[in-house]
Amino acid sequence: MDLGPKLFVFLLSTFLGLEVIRRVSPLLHTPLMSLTNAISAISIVAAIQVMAEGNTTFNTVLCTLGVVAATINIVGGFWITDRMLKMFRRETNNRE
Amino acid sequence: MDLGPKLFVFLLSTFLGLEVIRRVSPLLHTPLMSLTNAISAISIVAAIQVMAEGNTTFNTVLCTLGVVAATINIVGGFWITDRMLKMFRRETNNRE
Amino acid sequence: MSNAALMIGTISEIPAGNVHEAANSWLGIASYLIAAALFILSLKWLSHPRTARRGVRAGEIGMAVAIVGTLLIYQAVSYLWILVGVVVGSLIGAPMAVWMPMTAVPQRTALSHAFGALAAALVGTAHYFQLFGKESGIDHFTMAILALEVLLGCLTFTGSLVAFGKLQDLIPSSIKGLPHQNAINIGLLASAAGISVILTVSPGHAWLFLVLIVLGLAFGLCLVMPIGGADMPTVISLLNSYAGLSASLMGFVLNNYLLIIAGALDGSSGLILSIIMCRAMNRSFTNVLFGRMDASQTASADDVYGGKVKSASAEDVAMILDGVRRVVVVPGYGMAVSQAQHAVRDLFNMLEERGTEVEFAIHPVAGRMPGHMNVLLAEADIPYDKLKEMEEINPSFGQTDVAIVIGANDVVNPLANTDPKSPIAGMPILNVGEARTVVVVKRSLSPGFAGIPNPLFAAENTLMLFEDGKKAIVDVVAAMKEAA
Amino acid sequence: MSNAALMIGTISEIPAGNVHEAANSWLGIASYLIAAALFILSLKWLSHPRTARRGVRAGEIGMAVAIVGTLLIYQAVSYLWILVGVVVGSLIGAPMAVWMPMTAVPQRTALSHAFGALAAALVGTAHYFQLFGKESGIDHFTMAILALEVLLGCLTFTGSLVAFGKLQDLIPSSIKGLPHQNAINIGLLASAAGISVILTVSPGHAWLFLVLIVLGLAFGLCLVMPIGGADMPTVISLLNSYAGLSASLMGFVLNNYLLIIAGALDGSSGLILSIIMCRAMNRSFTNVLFGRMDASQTASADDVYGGKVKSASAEDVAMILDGVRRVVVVPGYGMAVSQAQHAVRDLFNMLEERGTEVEFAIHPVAGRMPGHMNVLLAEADIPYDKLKEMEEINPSFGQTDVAIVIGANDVVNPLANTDPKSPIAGMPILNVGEARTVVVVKRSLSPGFAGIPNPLFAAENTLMLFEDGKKAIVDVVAAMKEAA
Ligand SMILES: NC(=O)c1ccc[n+]([C@@H]2O[C@H](COP(=O)([O-])OP(=O)(O)OC[C@H]3O[C@@H](n4cnc5c(N)ncnc54)[C@H](OP(=O)(O)O)[C@@H]3O)[C@@H](O)[C@H]2O)c1
Ligand SMILES: NC(=O)c1ccc[n+]([C@@H]2O[C@H](COP(=O)([O-])OP(=O)(O)OC[C@H]3O[C@@H](n4cnc5c(N)ncnc54)[C@H](OP(=O)(O)O)[C@@H]3O)[C@@H](O)[C@H]2O)c1
Repeated sequence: MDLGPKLFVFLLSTFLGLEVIRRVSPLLHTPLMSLTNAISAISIVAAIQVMAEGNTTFNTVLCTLGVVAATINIVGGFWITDRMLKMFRRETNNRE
Repeated sequence: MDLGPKLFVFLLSTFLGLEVIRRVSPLLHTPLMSLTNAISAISIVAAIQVMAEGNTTFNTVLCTLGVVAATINIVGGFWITDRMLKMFRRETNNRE
Repeated sequence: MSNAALMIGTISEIPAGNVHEAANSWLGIASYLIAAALFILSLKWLSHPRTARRGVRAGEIGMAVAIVGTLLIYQAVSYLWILVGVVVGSLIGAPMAVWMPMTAVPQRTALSHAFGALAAALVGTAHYFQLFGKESGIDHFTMAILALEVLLGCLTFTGSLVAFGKLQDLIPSSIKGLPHQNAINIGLLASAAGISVILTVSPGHAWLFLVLIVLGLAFGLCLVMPIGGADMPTVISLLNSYAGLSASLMGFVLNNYLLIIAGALDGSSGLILSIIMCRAMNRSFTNVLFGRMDASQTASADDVYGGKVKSASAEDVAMILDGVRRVVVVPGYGMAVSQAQHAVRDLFNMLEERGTEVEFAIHPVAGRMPGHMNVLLAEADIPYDKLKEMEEINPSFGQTDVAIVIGANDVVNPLANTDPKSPIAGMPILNVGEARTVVVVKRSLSPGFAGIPNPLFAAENTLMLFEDGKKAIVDVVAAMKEAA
Repeated sequence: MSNAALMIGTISEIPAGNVHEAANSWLGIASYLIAAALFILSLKWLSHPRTARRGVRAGEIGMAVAIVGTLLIYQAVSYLWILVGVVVGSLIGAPMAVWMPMTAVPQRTALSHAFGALAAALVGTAHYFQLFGKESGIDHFTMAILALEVLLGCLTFTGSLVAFGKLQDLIPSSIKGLPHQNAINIGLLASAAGISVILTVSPGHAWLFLVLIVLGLAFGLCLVMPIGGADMPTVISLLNSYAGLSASLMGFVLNNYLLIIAGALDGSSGLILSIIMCRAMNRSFTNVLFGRMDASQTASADDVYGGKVKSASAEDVAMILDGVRRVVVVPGYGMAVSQAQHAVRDLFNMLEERGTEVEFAIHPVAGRMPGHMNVLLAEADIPYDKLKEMEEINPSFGQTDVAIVIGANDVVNPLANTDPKSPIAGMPILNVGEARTVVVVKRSLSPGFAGIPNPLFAAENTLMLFEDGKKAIVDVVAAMKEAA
């Protein structure tokens, strides 16, 4: 299992996450939620990795479904975050 | 060597250090220097670990010297940082 | 494995070990390091509107690097099925992103948590059955983490679906769960814990694993069903945190450091947002999850309003707004419901043209998710430097001629300060009462989420404009144009 | 090894592997995790004066946990010798901490970097000779990292010693290094790199390792010797960064994650501080390390000062200060040299008693290390909310009656804005000239570090008080008392 390094990585990432996200302006809390949502779709990597473990039909089906679900979040998450952020402007006169 | 986990830990710690230290008020930059100096004396741990590798005279002497040098920084670093910080007060009337 | 030559160290005792070592090949390390750095930068850049879009780019590139790296490492994998998965996922995800109206963002977030959790649960399950029955089986420690991972994934899946249903009004808010709900929840949790322990001791009982999945799914339903619609954002954030934790645990099981990092980042984000929300409402986690709001102890609506409420027409309001120096707009949930943001923008433009200073007062929990009002107003092209946080704008209500409250209620209820027995006692509020005149736009005197009357509506300097939010503002703007 | 039972995984291919695995026993993981978390909290809490002392406590506890944990893991070690080392180290370190005057803090920091680097170099060397000649020898990758680690340790050691010598005036500032210094440096660096490569390929050449040490020591000397005294703080910060990196590399070699983390924290701290300093001086790293300040192109002192400098006595200054509304004190390197901070405090008290508002304007690179002025003024009991950063106080000089500049020169030199050819061109400065009256306390018209004349001293509204900093302020206070 080699637990030590993993715990260190977990500890550091959690600290880093808390530190970075505390600084996010409340203005952007909604885009923040959808961006972290997109990043958490990193489980697509896990799906690919487990799919490589063996090629029983059961495994392939479950992992493919996993890829589908994760992809929905990747595509949807990044896209809608960008859509939201595009709307934030400091000055008024850009559109209209 | 198991490089992967170490590089992750190094990457995360560096990011975390940059993030945390950027927030330190310029008021406290001098204590910051002496505190990080004390923390870097963590090489005392390395000295103990290498001392445990073998008990040739050469090894013992070098590692003991390492312990001496690191201890100077631990004792000196934390102590003088605290001495400095004790002096920072918001209100005037505490002493005199 | 064709990549054996690339490996630099052995770290796994899992039978399918070779597969997992690949993540520690040079290629794996390099691509995962780059992806991790990009994810961190992505969140860092998101902290300010000026750099936020660069943050999204960084996240996208990070994800691409991670996926391509993974595909190159695990060449044994069936590229065909992955392609199928990606195509199907994109076909579902893209329309959701493009056509989703901004007012539906809370629901969308809940739904995508459900997808994320589903992915985690599916992969965990697949991994269990992959190892199950193999030569050396699963070691106890891995099994314990795997059980926790799948449990979290399953409960987050159903919990998020319920949250989605409630926000989308597919599940009526009146459903408050079963009788003895708390006892049932404890029972479910205890059984799940017991089964996890048994599985840890003897990982071979595959049927127990299936029972665990069912229990997780049921627990998610039971946990979220009784929670009121307005508490959903907090719950969603907590579920986000669980989903992140579950991805992190999967990283422990699969020896995949990128999963650990991305999951932990996600987990801490969810945690912080729910803490911010709870603090802004002056409530505790337990209160959100298990408490029910109880309005019985507060004054009745008749006592508060009886004969003291003054109502006004759109024309009256247009007259009041004529020639004033400073106006503050306070949006709330009602603005989102009535989609009034574009009308508000017209009002803003008209006032600014006439030399009136206009600012927006954004309460941290106005609306149905943190930052909800900001997104809606940004959608309507209001410049973001006009959107002021509560602490910043509260001292300035004293110098404000007119405060216009559009569909907000609890966030401007002075009982929070004056009545220690009210369910919102101690919640910091926007002090709109200090403005010279207050105009409140809502459809009736019915209460907000907290279910209590609002003395602001009966105050000396308050005028009520009883109307749907959007229509009210459109009418006011029309009346102002006419008068001009 | 008695701890074998505690271990949970094998990670090392180094022959002395058993020793290093111990760091990954449960005990090792737990104590190192706690220590790492405490170090992070320590730096976090240091960010604000209110929590800073808690930060020191956290760091101390973290260090204690790390040491005790290590001693328990490596029971094979000779406790006696470690005890001897700790006692000797404490006997040297404690007096240095207790009796070191605050004005000597820059020197102390340089000296302790030397000790830190020495420890790293010694341990790296010991580890090399420990592995050298063992059955399977040292693998190439470890050797490469070890060579870099020892090289960094050695150059930081001698470099820090030189910095100490220059700041303590043991090494005259006039020493500017050898002729062809840059060529020599490049030669040294190239040889060191070459030897490292040879060692990496065949780690067995112990004598080459010794040559590497010598080259590292020489390189440190050559690198820092030519750098002027006032650039030392930047150099010290860079050396701090190197020392941290070297500790981190040692962690790679020894499979010790706590070393990696603490070293990286230290390294990023040094990096950030040197970037801040360079930015505040509008100079680049290369310019600090290899450039020499060249004052030839700027106006001569005679042109600038000729007949225009007005000097004043302490009594004059006391009179000017009588009954004014707002005074800003601008301390610089001269205040540290003359130890004037306590006299300044008396002046501060006297002015405050008379109802004058007094604030301090702190330039980021005033003095000889970042934050130097803050520590001195805090020592003299000036409340820290009176110490204002440059950006904060600059707009208020227009509303200031008297600005008192005590031993500062470059940080108030308007040439930075007006003369693009001056060596300080573009450096942001304190705009003291905007105050109604400026009083400058220094001993002569001699220039500051940058070696250029200062038109401020010849300005219409400037009065020079030529005197040692401390004596001048004491005299002014005495004159004020007399007049009262
Ligand atoms: N934002 C978050 O993150 C978050 C998280 C958790 C909990 N909450 C809770 O949500 C609440 C938010 O407060 P809030 O002041 O924004 O909303 P609120 O207190 O829930 O009140 C919303 C008001 O909008 C009015 N409204 C509804 N539809 C309308 C329409 N079509 N046109 C005009 N008005 C309409 C309603 O009155 P009528 O029916 O009379 O029109 C209602 O009084 C707080 O209690 C908060 O604790 C928020
Ligand atoms: N703080 C940092 O981190 C840092 C880092 C790198 C470089 N530097 C450099 O250091 C310089 C700092 O600027 P600064 O304005 O503080 O100092 P400065 O420009 O070096 O000038 C110091 C002045 O103090 C006067 N002085 C010396 N001894 C004195 C005494 N006993 N009593 C009264 N006055 C005395 C000197 O004039 P007399 O000889 O006429 O008395 C001199 O003009 C800048 O050039 C900066 O770039 C600072």
